[in-house]
Amino acid sequence: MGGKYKTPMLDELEKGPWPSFVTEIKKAAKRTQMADDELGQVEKSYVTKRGYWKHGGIVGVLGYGGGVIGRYSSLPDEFPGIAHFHTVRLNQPSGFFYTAEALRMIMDIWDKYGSGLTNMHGSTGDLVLLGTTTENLEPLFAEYSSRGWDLGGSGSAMRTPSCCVGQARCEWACIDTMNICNEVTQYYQDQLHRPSFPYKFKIKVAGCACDCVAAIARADLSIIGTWKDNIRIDQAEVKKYADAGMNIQAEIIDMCPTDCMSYDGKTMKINDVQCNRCMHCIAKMTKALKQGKVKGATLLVGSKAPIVVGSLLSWVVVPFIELKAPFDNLKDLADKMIEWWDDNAKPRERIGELIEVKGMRPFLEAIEMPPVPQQVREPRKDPFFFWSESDFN
Amino acid sequence: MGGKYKTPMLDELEKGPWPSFVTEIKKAAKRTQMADDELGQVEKSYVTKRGYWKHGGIVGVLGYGGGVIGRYSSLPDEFPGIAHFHTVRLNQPSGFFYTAEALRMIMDIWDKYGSGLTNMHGSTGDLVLLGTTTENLEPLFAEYSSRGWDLGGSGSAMRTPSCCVGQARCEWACIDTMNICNEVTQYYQDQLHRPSFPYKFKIKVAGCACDCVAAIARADLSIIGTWKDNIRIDQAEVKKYADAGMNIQAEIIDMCPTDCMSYDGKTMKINDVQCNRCMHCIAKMTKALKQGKVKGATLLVGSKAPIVVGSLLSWVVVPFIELKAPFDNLKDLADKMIEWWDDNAKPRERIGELIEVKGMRPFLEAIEMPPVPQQVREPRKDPFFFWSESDFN
Amino acid sequence: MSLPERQTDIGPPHYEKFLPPIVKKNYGKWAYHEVLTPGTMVHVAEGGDKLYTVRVGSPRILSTDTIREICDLAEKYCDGYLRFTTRNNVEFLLSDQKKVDPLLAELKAKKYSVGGIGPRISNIVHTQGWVHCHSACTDASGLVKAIMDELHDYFTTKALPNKVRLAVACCVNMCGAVHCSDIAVVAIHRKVPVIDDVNVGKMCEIPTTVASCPTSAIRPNPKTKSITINEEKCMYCGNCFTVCPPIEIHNPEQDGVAIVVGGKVGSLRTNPKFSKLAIPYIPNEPPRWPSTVAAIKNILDVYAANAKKHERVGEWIERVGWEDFFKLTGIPFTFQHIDDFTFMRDTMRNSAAFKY
Amino acid sequence: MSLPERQTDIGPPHYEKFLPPIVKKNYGKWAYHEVLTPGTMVHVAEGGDKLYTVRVGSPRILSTDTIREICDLAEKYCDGYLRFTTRNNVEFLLSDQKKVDPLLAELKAKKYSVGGIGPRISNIVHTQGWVHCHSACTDASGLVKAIMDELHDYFTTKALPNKVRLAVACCVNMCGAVHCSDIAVVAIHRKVPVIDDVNVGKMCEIPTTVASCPTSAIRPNPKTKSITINEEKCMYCGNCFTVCPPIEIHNPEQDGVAIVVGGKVGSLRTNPKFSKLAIPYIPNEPPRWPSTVAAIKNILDVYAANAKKHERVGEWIERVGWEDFFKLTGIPFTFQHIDDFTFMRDTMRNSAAFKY
Ligand code: SRM
Ligand code: SRM
Ligand code: SRM
Ligand code: SRM
Ligand code: SF4
Ligand code: SF4
Ligand code: SF4
Ligand code: SF4
Ligand code: SF4
Ligand code: SF4
Ligand code: SF4
Ligand code: SF4
Repeated sequence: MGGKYKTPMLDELEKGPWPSFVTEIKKAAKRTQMADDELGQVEKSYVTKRGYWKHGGIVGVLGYGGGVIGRYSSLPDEFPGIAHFHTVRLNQPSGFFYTAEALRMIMDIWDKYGSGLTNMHGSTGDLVLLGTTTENLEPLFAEYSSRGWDLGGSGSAMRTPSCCVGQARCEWACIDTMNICNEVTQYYQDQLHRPSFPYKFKIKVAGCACDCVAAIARADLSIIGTWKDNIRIDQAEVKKYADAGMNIQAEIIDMCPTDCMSYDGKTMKINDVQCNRCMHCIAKMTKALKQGKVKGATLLVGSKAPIVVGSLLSWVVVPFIELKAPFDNLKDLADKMIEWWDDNAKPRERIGELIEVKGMRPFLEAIEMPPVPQQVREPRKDPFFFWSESDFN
Repeated sequence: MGGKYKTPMLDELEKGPWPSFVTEIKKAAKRTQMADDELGQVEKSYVTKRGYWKHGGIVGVLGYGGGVIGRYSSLPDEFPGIAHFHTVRLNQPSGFFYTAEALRMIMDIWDKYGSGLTNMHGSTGDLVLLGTTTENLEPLFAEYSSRGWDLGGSGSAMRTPSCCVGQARCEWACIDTMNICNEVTQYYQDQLHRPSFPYKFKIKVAGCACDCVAAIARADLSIIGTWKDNIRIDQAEVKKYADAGMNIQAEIIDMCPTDCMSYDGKTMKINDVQCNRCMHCIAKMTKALKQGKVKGATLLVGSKAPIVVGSLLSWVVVPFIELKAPFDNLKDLADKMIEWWDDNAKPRERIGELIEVKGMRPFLEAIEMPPVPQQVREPRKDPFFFWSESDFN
Repeated sequence: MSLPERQTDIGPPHYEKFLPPIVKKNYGKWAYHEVLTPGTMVHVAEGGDKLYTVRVGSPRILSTDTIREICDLAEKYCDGYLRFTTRNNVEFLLSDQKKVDPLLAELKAKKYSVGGIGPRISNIVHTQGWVHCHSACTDASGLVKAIMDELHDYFTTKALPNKVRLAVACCVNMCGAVHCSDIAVVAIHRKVPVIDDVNVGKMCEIPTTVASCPTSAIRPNPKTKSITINEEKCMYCGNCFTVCPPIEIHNPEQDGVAIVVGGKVGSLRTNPKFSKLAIPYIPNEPPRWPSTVAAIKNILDVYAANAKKHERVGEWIERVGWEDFFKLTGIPFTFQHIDDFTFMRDTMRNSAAFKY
Repeated sequence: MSLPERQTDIGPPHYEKFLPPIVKKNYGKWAYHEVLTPGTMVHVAEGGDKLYTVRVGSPRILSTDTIREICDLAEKYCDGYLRFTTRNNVEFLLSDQKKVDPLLAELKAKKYSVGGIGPRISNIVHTQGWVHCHSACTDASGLVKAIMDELHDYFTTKALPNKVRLAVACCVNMCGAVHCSDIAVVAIHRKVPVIDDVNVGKMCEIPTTVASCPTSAIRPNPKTKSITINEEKCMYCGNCFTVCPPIEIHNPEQDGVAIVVGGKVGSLRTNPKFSKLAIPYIPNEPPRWPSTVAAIKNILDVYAANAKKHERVGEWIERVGWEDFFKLTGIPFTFQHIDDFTFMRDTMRNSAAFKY
C-alpha cells in the first residue's frame, strides 16, 4: 500500500532537522489506505489552500455521548479511505506516564482498527487516535476498555482533566497533581462520558505558579499549588549561586515583583509578609530557596479561548485550600460550581462567561465562599453596585 | 433681612478652621431673601437628609440656548424666595485671572439681580452665580454683556473651555494654554451658546503632563503640552539638590518609569530615546532639569464621568502637534472630531462613548490621522478584527 | 432705569486685561519656582524677576461680601491682581516681596486658611449638593467643610508623601473629578426607585425612559401606561430619574456615600488612574458626617505612614497591592468591591500570585 | 473473532502502574534539579537518588511505527518507562546515569531532536489544521514544522533570556494556548461569509444561527428563509459557520494567519498575560510559510537581543513599551492593532506619557 499520491508540496516538509509529520503519515500510509488517502487530501489542501473536511456528525460508542469526534472528507470519491476519518480520544493516564508495554498494546489495537496515526497528545490531554471508521468504533472500544483504557471527553461535558508532572518529578509540587487529576477524572466519569452540561467544562491541575500545564489559561477550573508560610533559605547554597557567577541582585532581587527580598553579598533576606509567592526566586535558585511547608492550592475559575467575546484567564475564587486525598473538599466545591453553572447557563456558555454575565456574587454565594481581596486585582471603578436584602441586616 | 430661620444643624458647620459656606450664605442672607430662604431650605435638608429641588426647567436669555440652569424649589410656599433659584454661568477669563475692579463690577450687578451667592468657580470652569429669578435673567445678561462678559455653556453644547495657568506663571507650560483656551472659546461661540450637539462637549488645556486642570479625566478633547527633544540637564544644579539632601537615587532615578536615568553621585544622565516625558524628574528637580525645546501638545479624546457605562479617561489620538496662534490646525481637527461625532452619535452619547461603539478607525479616518503605536497602551488581544476594502489594495 | 445694550457671542474678556505687569513681561519665560511655605511660593523668571504667590483656601460658595473683601486685599498688596486656581483656591500675586509677610499677617488676622501648596492636601473639588441640585443624595459643601476641618493641618502645615487630591460628588453624575482622585466621596442610592405611575404616564416619554437604563432593568408597562423596574437588575444609578422625575430614587434613610481611592490625572511616574471603591457605603450623617470624615482620615493616615516619598495614594496601593490596602486600613472587603460592571474582566485577579 | 468484554466508566488506568520505581520511591520527595544540557536534566531526591530525563522533540502526529521505536528505546535505556510532556515532547526517564550518553548517542544516530529544556524554545503547541479539522484556515502541522526547522538551534542548543512558548492555532477557536503564548500564530478569515440560502434554510436553525454572531451582524431573512449578514459588523469569526455549515467562511486566497505575542501563563514575576496582536495578516504560503517563519524569527531575534535575563517576551515588551516593540521589530502598526472589541477601554492609551 502507500504511494498512491504524488506529494511534492508535502515532500518539502520532510526536509529540515525537526521531525516531520509528513514522514509519520507516510510511514502509516505504507500500511493503511486511510493514511495514504489522508496524505493525498492534505497534499491537495496544500495546493488549494483549503481544508476538505465536513462538519462532524454525531458518532460514538454505545452508552457514551462523547470521546469520538466524527469526521468525513468532503471528497469521499477522491479519497475513499477517509470518507470516515473519526478521531478517538483515549483518556491519558495522569502526567502522561507510560510503559513501553502499555503503549505497544495501544498501538497494536490501533493498527487493527485505525489509520496508524496518533496525536501524542491532544491539547486537552487525551491520547488522540487519528482516523477510523464508524463501524470500527465499537470493537475498538471493547478492546481498549477490556484492557483498562477508557475514552476521554468531548462535547458539552466534563472534559478529560489534565495535570503537570507534579510530585512524580518536581521539587515544587505543592499538591499531588497526578492524584488529584486521577481522582476528579474518576469522580466525574458519568459527566465525562454523557454530555449533559451547558457546554464543555475543563479541569487542569498545576503543582505551583509556574503552571506547566497552562491551567490558568485553558481550564474552567484551574487548580494551582501554593503555600502559606515562609520561604526557606539555605544561605550556603545562596553563596554557591553567587560564586558560580549569578548576579543575584539583577536576576533575583530586582526581579522580585513585591520588592521583598534583599541580599547584601552575604545574606539573603525575604520579608515573607510581602511575598506574593510568584515562584521566580525559587525557580531560579532551586537549591537555595524552598517553598514553605504549609501547602495547598489556589482555585481559579473561568478561562477559555476567545470565541466569542475574547479570551478569559481564570479568576481566583478560593485563595487557599488544603488538598488531601481523596480530595472531598475539592469535589464538593467543583460540584457546587458545576451545579450553579448548569442551573444558570445558556447553551454554549462557559462558566467564566456566565460569571461575567451574572456577577461574582451569586457564584461565590453558590459555592459558599466569602468575598476576599485576593479575588480581585483591584476593586471596582464605577459607583454602580448592587445591594441584597441581606446587606441591610 | 436674614435670620428668618433657626439653623442649628448648619450652625455646626460654622465651627472649625476651614472657611464656612454657611457663614457665606448667612452673609448674603443678611441682604437677600433668596439667600435666607436658601439657608432655611438647606437646614431642612440637613434634618430630613434630602434635597428639595425640582428638575430644572428650560430658562435662559434671548437667542441663547444655554448658560443658565433653571432651578425651582419643590417647597415654594415654605421658601418663596427660592421658588426660582436659577444659576447663571459666566464664562471665566482664561486661567481665572481677575482684577479687583472687574470682580467688584461683577459682584455689584449680581447683588442687584441675584442671591449674593457665587461659586468661584464651577467644576467646568465658569464663574457661577448662584440663584436668581427668571425675570432677572434678561437685565442681568444685558448688564454683563454690555460690560464685556458673556455666558458659559450648558446643555448639549460646546461647554466653557478651561485651562491651567500655563505660561502666565509656570515654567513647564509647553503650550500657551490660556491663549488656546481663549481662542477655542471665541471660535466656538455659536456652538457654546446654542446647543445643537448630541450631548455636551468639553475642552480643557493643560501645559504639561502634570495636568493641573485634570484635562485627561474630564474633557471630551484634552490638550496636554509636551516636547519631543532631549531634557536639558544642569549638572551644577543637580549637585545642589544632592547637597541639599535630596536622595536622587531613590526619589528620581528609581521612580523614573522608563528606567532611563542614571546618577553616579556626580553626573546625571538621561537616555532620552527611552524617556516617555512623564514629567516626574523635571517636576521634582525644576532647577536642574528642563524640558526640550521642540514643544507642542498631545491631543486626547473622550474622557467623562461614569454615567452610564463607567468613566472614561481620554485616549491619545494625536501624539504630537505643534500649536502656534491662532491655532488653526487645532480648530480644524476639533471641527472634524465634532462633525464626525455630530453625524454619528445618538442623543446623550459623548464622543468617547461613540468611539467605543464605532471603533477608533472611523474616528481616526474622519480626522485624517494614521494609526500609530502611541495611541494604544497595548494592541488588541482577541483575533477578531475588521478589514476594509482599502486594506486589500 | 434703562438697561445697557446687550451684546451676544462676545465670549469672555481677554485674559491679558487681568494679568499683572510682571506676568505680562515674563509670560512664557519662567525659569523655576520654589515652594517657600505651605501657602507661598515664588516663581523666578529667566531674567530674574520674582513673582510671589500666596494661596488661600476658599469654601467655593462665596458671598459677594467676601469677594469684595478679597478684592480689598488684592488692591492693598497686589495692585488689585489675583486669580483662582483650578481647585477653587484664591491666589494673591505679588511682585513685591516686602508685601508678602504683611499680607500673610492680615490673612491670619482675618482667619483665612493659607496653604495647599506642595505635597499636601488642597481644596476639595466638589459640587452643588442640597444647596442647588435636584439630583443630590448628599450635601457636598457640608461634607467638604467637615473633612477640611479635620484635615486642616494637612492644608496649612503638615507634609504628605505627595499631593493628595480630594473630591466630593453629590451623585453618580460626578460633576467633581471623583473618578480620578486620590481619595473621594461619591453619594449613592441603594434602593430601587419608586414609580409614580400616574405621573410617569403624564410626564415622561416611555421609550426614552426605557432606553435610559444602563442595565436594561426598565420595561414599558402597557397596563399602567407607565414602566416597571426589574429589581434584580437595577443598580440604583438614577439615570431613569434624571430623564423622568416621577421615578423617585431618593431614599433619605438608605442614601449615603461611598469612598473611592487611588485615582490620579497626571502622567508622572505612572499612568493616570481611575479611583477604585474603598468603602461601599456610609450613611449620611449631617451636619458633620463623622463616620465619613473618620474613614477618610484613616485612609490618609495609613497612606502617610506607608507610602514612599513622591508616591501618590494609587501608586502606593499598586505597589503594595490591594490586599495590603484592606489589611492596613482595616476596611472590610465586601461583594460590592468586586466589579460586576464594565471593567470586571480587567479587575478580577487572574494570577496565582497574591498576598494574604 | 469474538471481542473481549467491554467495560464502561472505568476511567484511565491509574498512573502508578506507569511510574518508574525511582519515581515511586521518591514521589513528593524531590529536592532540586539541574539542567545538564539543553536536552537533559537531573532531579535529585532528598535521599540522594538521581533521576535523569532526556527530552526529545516530537511532531505530535506520530505513526504507530515511531511510537514502537520510542518504546524500544525506552526498554533499552529506561526499563521501559517514558512520559510525554504537556507540550508533546517525549521524555526518557533514566535511573542509571551510565545509560544517558549511550541513549543520547543512539538518539543522535536516529536523527531525533534532543532539547527544549531550560531558557529556550520547546515544542510548539498546536492543533489539527487541514489534517483533520473542518474549521481550519491554515495547516498547523506544516507551520510548526517550518517554524521549528528555522528555530531548531533554539531548541537544541542556543539559550534565550527565558523560555519562549510558541503556539499555532488553525482557527480562532484556538485549541492551542495561543491566547497566552510568547509568540503564536492564529489563522484568520478576512472576508464576510458567503451564504448558501437554500441549504441554510434546509440545514440550520435560524434563531441559533442569528444568536451565534457575537457582533449581531446576522438577521433572519424571511424572504429567502435564510439569513443576511451585515457586512459592516462582521469580523469574520466563523462562529456562524460552526453552527451552520452552509455559511461558507473559507476563502483560500484571503484566509491567512495573524501573529500574536507577549502572552504567558506562569505567575512568576508578573501576572499571566494574554497575547496581543503583532502582525494582523500574512497570507498562507504552503508548504513552508516563509513570510510567517521569517516574521517569527525576526521577533524572536529582537527579543533575544533586547530582553534582560529571565524576562519573558511579554515582560520585555511591557518594560520597553509597545512603541518600542514596533520600532525595534519594524512591524507596521495598523488599524487592526487598535482594539475595537471587548478590551478597548483597557488598551487605549490614556496617558500623556509615551515614547516616540
Ligand atoms: C483535538 C483538539 C486540538 C488538537 O489538535 O489537540 C481540538 C479540536 C477541536 N476543537 Fe478544541 N480541541 C482541543 C483542545 C482545545 C483547547 C485546549 C485545551 O483543552 O486545553 C481549547 C481552548 C481552551 C478552551 O476550552 O477554551 C479548545 C477550544 C475549542 C473551542 C472554543 C471553545 C470556547 O469556549 O471558546 C471550540 C469551538 C466549539 O466548541 O464549538 C473547539 C472545537 C473543536 C473541534 C471539535 C471543532 C469542531 O467544531 O468540530 C475540533 C475537532 C478537531 C478535529 O477534527 O479533530 N475547541 N479546544 C484538542 C482536544 C484534544 C484532546 O482531547 O486532548
Ligand atoms: C455646576 C456643576 C457642579 C459644580 O458645582 O461645579 C454641575 C452641575 C450639574 N451637572 Fe455636571 N456640573 C458641573 C460640572 C461637571 C463636570 C466637571 C467638568 O465639567 O469638568 C462633570 C464631569 C465631566 C463630564 O462632563 O463627564 C459633570 C458631569 C455631569 C453629568 C454626567 C455627564 C456624563 O456624560 O456622564 C451630568 C448628567 C447630565 O448631563 O444629565 C451632569 C449634570 C449636571 C446638572 C445639570 C444636573 C441636572 O441634570 O440638572 C447639575 C446642575 C446643578 C445645579 O443645580 O446647579 N453633570 N458636570 C458644574 C458646572 C459648573 C460650570 O459650568 O463650571
Ligand atoms: C495653581 C494650579 C494650576 C491652576 O491653573 O490653577 C497648579 C499649580 C502648580 N502645580 Fe499643579 N496646580 C494645580 C492643580 C493641579 C492638578 C489638578 C487637580 O488637582 O484637580 C493636578 C493633577 C493631580 C493629579 O494628578 O490627580 C496637579 C498636579 C501637579 C503635579 C503632579 C504631582 C504628582 O507628582 O503626581 C505637580 C508637580 C509636583 O507637585 O511636583 C504640580 C506642580 C504645580 C506647580 C509647581 C507648577 C509650577 O511650576 O508653577 C504649581 C504649584 C504647585 C502646588 O500647588 O503645589 N501640579 N496640579 C492648580 C492648583 C490647585 C489648588 O488650588 O491646589
Ligand atoms: C515537563 C513539563 C511539565 C509536564 O508535566 O510535562 C515542565 C517541566 C518543568 N518546568 Fe515547566 N514544564 C512544562 C511546561 C511548562 C509550561 C506550560 C506550557 O509551556 O504550555 C509553562 C508555562 C509557560 C508560560 O508561563 O507561558 C512552564 C513554565 C515553567 C517555568 C516558568 C518560566 C518563567 O520564568 O516564566 C519554570 C521555572 C523556570 O524555568 O525557571 C518551569 C520549570 C520547570 C521544571 C524545571 C520544574 C522541575 O523542577 O522539574 C521542569 C523542567 C523545565 C524545563 O523544561 O526547562 N516551567 N513549563 C512541561 C514541559 C513542556 C515541554 O515539553 O517543553
Ligand atoms: S507546575 Fe510547578 S510543580 Fe508542576 S511541573 Fe511545573 S514547576 Fe513542577
Ligand atoms: S516568590 Fe516571588 S514575590 Fe516571593 S520572594 Fe520570591 S520573587 Fe519575591
Ligand atoms: S499643567 Fe503643567 S504647565 Fe500647567 S500649571 Fe500644571 S505644571 Fe504648569
Ligand atoms: S521625564 Fe519621566 S521618563 Fe523621562 S527621564 Fe524624567 S522621570 Fe524618566
Ligand atoms: S454631582 Fe449630581 S447632584 Fe451633584 S451637582 Fe452634579 S448632577 Fe447635581
Ligand atoms: S436607577 Fe438606574 S439601573 Fe435602576 S432602573 Fe433606573 S436607570 Fe435602571
Ligand atoms: S483551532 Fe480551529 S481549526 Fe484548529 S483544531 Fe481547533 S477548531 Fe479545528
Ligand atoms: S463570521 Fe462571525 S461576525 Fe461574521 S456573521 Fe458570522 S458569526 Fe457574525
